[in-house]
Amino acid sequence: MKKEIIITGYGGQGIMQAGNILIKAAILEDKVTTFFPSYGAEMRGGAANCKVIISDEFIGSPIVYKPDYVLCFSRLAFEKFRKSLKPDGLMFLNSDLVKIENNIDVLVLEANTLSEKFGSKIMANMAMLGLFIARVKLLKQASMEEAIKESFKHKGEKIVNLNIEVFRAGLDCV
Amino acid sequence: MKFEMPESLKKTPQHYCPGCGHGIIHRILSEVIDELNIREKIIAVAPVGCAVFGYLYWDFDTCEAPHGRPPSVATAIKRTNPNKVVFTYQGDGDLAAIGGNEMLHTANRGENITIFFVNNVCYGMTGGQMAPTTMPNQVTTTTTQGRTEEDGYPMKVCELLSNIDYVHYLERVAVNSPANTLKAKAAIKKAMENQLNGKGFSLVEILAMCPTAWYQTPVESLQMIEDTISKAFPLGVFKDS
Amino acid sequence: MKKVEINREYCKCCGICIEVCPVNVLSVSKEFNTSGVHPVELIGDCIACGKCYLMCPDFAIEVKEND
Amino acid sequence: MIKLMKGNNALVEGSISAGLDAYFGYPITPQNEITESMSVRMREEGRVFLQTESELASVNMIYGVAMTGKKALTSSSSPGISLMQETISYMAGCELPTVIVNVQRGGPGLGNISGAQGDYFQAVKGGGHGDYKMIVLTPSNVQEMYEMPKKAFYLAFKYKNPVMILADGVIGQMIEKVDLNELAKYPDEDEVFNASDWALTGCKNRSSRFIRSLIMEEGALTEHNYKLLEKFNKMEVEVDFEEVSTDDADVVLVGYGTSARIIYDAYLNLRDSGFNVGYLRPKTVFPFPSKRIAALADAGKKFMVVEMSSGQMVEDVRLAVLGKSEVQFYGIPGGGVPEVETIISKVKNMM
Repeated sequence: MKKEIIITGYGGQGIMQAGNILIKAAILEDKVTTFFPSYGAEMRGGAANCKVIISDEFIGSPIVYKPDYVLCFSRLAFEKFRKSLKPDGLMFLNSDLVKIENNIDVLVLEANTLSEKFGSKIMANMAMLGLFIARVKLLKQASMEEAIKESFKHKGEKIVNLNIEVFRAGLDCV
Repeated sequence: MKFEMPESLKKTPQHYCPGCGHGIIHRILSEVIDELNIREKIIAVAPVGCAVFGYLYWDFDTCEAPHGRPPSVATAIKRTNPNKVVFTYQGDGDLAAIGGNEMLHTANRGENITIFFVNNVCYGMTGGQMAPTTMPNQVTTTTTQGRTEEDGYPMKVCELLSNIDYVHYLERVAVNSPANTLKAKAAIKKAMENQLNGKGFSLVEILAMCPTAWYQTPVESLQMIEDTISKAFPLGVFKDS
Repeated sequence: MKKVEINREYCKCCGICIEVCPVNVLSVSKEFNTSGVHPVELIGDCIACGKCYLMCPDFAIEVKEND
Repeated sequence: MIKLMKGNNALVEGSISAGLDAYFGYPITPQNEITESMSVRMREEGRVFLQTESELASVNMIYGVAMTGKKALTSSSSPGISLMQETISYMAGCELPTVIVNVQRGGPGLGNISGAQGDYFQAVKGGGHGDYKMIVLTPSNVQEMYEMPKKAFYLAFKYKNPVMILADGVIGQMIEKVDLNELAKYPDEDEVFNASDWALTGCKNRSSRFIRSLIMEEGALTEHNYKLLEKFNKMEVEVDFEEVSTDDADVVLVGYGTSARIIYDAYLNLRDSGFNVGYLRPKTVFPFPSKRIAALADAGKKFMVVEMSSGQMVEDVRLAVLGKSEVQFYGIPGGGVPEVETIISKVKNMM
């Protein structure tokens, strides 16, 4: 098993955070994993993406050209990555931010709306991770939640729990 | 007063031109090191320029730095060896031209090192080209009609650095007369003591003769400092905080 | 009594010591040293003021007790 | 301790474990995590950290520390490394042990900030002036970013010569698993790291020393160069490379650093499809595994060299092969990354 994932959108949407949570969860399950970020002069607002590979064996190149899955948070990224998706690949779309024609085969989630229900729109990334894991079952819910906990523990228990709640809400959307 | 060669100086003839100021400065610097009994703690940084061969004359640990970089080399030596006494010995090309940035930032960090800046208003080793400190109208091999406004104005390092808060001590001296040489030695001693007392960045600018590149006799060059150069570069203490 | 000692081999005959000597007892010798320089020599009664030592750029002059 | 870590951060931990005394650096992407992390970690450890005014200052600071026999490192990326070349040459001339890390980015000029391998010639052939060589280590994963600083310092002190860790933006920026356990001790490392017979430490109870690279006495510089040459030749024994399935291979894929990871994917894919391909990854590019490559060429194997450049290391492969076998090249310069599928189709064409 080797799955290649691209998470993409704008800086500030938690793109890198979402990728980091995936690799942390992967390590908890003793998988081999790599994370490669786009990096640039822009810290916020510019296009950003990260490439995550989760595998049972040694990973060669950490760079992903033909992803199995794309988690997409912007129109620009949607146009760019829909073409590179593997034939049997899946795209997950934050439909609060990207409106698409009905006939395209993608999984959509109004992730910002969902996040706002919990009091903040900056947890759309957690909602999308929930949807992704529920659909693909690449990693276990428990290890994802452990990874979320690890990632937010410096911000306190309240924030950890809130993120886990949004993640679970995303899970329930499949 | 003792008028005998200091222990920190090797007993050897030296390569400088007749009447060159370096020999005098080498000697008074060595006398200070003997008087402060710090010879075994010295790590000196020589520049690129006539004084690159400092190690031939100084009997203490010495290294060479690339052109302009002695302040960086000295910063690193002092930071990793705070118990050593670290000084750089630099000319005007080295310190004020190619090494201007290192000079500014080393001063701005208030590094606890000492810089001896030998200003002879020209590039001596390469044959007498214009330096940042070259006098207006001075003839050099690259200002054959004399230095003009287009070539810039003499750079006053002490005045420039005196605006930096973290600088502890700045003095300009000369070695063109017995009295001035004694003042120069006192300034060198004070700058070294500052380092020993952890006071931070000290720089002594020493106006020195370069008869060869000034197209003068050694005796005329003493007078040139008196009449012209020390007018453009006034002697005195610029900072002592 | 202290007086000037000149290292003839180190001397480059720049003339600075002659210039600064207050009692004019230093002069250029007629002989050559091995570098072909006419070294400075003492020609009168030195008062051991040390000015020549202070200004000699060539480590060639010391003022020492005469033995 | 197993951790997920960026290559740049792993290099910091590896340097600290290796006993780094002082770090000096100037910000440049894609290696900023090194300078940032050093600012925290070196201070925590009570060691020297300084953000400098330029790469010139940084490299001259490690030069200064090395004078006193201590371990100093600077890191930068391509344009910054270009600025350092003069002093690297000085360090080779003065025989000073230092470590320089280049997290390569796209060039020439200001280029871009993507990972690239365009600085191979500069590192291996001597980017500075004069006849000198530098041992060049090429990490290909985050674990090696952790382990190579110690090796770099060991070799630097063993040969009294600058050593470069030639990484790139991909290795520097990627995160993967790293084992941060204590680094293995070299049997003779206490002896190697002991600089008491040459370093400037103040002339107490010994005669004074000087360290210089200006050698003006008649014939002395030639003699010094011959001595250095002899040393550079001795470095040959430090050659290090990784080799997989070359015995029955018709074509051997050759790449270092990030390119090595890309060719590994191509190697696996081609083997799965029944093609006899091998994999060879230099872990040192100076010294270069020329003898091994020559032996493989003698055995009739062809080579496909892959780089993130217009073709630099391939020249060393061709020198080793000396026309005895076919050497093909595929590379993407300017911060581009070679594609596995292209490598596969090019190798198939060689079969």
